[in-house]
Amino acid sequence: MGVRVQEEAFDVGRELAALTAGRVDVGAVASFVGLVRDRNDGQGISAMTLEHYPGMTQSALEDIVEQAKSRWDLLDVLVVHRYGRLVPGDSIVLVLVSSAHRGEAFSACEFVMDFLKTNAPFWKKEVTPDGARWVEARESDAAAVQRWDAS
Amino acid sequence: MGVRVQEEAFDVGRELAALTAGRVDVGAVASFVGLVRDRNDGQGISAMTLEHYPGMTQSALEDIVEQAKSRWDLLDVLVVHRYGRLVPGDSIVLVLVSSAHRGEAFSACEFVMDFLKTNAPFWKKEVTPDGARWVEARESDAAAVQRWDAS
Amino acid sequence: MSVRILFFASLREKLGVGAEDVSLPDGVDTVGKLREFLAQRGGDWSSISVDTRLRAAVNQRMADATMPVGEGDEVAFFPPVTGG
Amino acid sequence: MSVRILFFASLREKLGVGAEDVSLPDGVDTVGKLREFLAQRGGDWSSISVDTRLRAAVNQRMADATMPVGEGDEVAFFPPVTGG
Repeated sequence: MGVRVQEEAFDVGRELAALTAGRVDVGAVASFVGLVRDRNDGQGISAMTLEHYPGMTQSALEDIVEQAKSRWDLLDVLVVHRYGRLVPGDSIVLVLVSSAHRGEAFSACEFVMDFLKTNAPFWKKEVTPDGARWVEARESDAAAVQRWDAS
Repeated sequence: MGVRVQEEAFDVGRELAALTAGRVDVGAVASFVGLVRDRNDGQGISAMTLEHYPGMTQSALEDIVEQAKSRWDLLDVLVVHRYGRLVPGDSIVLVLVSSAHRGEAFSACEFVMDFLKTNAPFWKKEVTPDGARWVEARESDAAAVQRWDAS
Repeated sequence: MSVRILFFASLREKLGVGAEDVSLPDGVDTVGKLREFLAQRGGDWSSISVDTRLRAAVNQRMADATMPVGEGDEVAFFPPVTGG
Repeated sequence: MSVRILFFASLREKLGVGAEDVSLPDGVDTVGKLREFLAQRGGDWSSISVDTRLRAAVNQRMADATMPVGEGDEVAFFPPVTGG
């Protein structure tokens, strides 16, 4: 289990290999990679800066992982989130969840992303042709978190 | 978009890099890797053989991918499924789905796995201390497919 | 009418045959009728008409009992799939 | 009572300050009261008490208006998060 907040890029293949190395009890690994797109809300994006709240980001992500582990029978979880300057095509975030069976891995991976989107203190500032702008939080992200209350 | 049925191992990092290489419109990649466990239904597993129906496997997987692409707004989908002899810790199947947004990528990735489990002609034969046995289909896999009817 | 019939996995092992070319009498023109035709061989073959879990494919597409079977078709029988 | 206050993202830019150590008068002992106290500075600070979208954390944990604030605490204010 691990949470890392870092400026450097991550290597999904290497992280996945590390998660399963030497293990024979893993039946399923669900993963998610979020990337910088060249468009958002109808405008071209040439770069973005990801600001975060050092100290709190780590504990906020660890808290989300703990919640996931208490809801599902998971073997391991890794969250890597970058900060700093990124350009379109760059990876932002990686979530890896291993479990004996696929249902738990899928659910937990999506759960971690949904809560990360609303509870982890990161803020995106995009560079557009009209200048830099802070990304607005989406209603859909708040809704995505709320549906986990019901399940 | 691609479907591959092969005996060789696959490299998740390389496949993921190929899926997103040179693209700046991908916001989300959801993925799934299924692996051989050393236990199943209460028995130790030392190896397994995956039999398939050559010709049909390819088209069955392509059909599942097409269904996923008609249901969600996806950028790319890759399915790689192995056959032949595998041991615990080996990867069996890889599903990669790229999309602009995470919700579609997660749903489509799980949809492909659920339908693959019931519609793609692969059969597992496990080697246990009591001898070889064919894996029985699970009721839970049939149920997993049916829930997509409602959504 | 001549068709190619394939058997997979536990069914292949039970019957001891993976593929055969068969000439079908008139009237054996659906998956369901082909299952009954094969079951008439008796012994381990009997289960083909009664095993409700058995699946079929015609020309590499999943098929139910009503699916027509024609000259040159490839018809496969197999247990529920367990890949992934 | 002395606390450390942090501001992030668009709020940090609007206020022109990322962090400050502040001595609080008696009675300013919750996140809600701290928001009102800071808003009294006027100008761009006024929004801190009225912006319902503004989030707060006390000692690096998400906190609502009723959360107590004590000596030496680290209190952060920021807009809704947009990572991931």
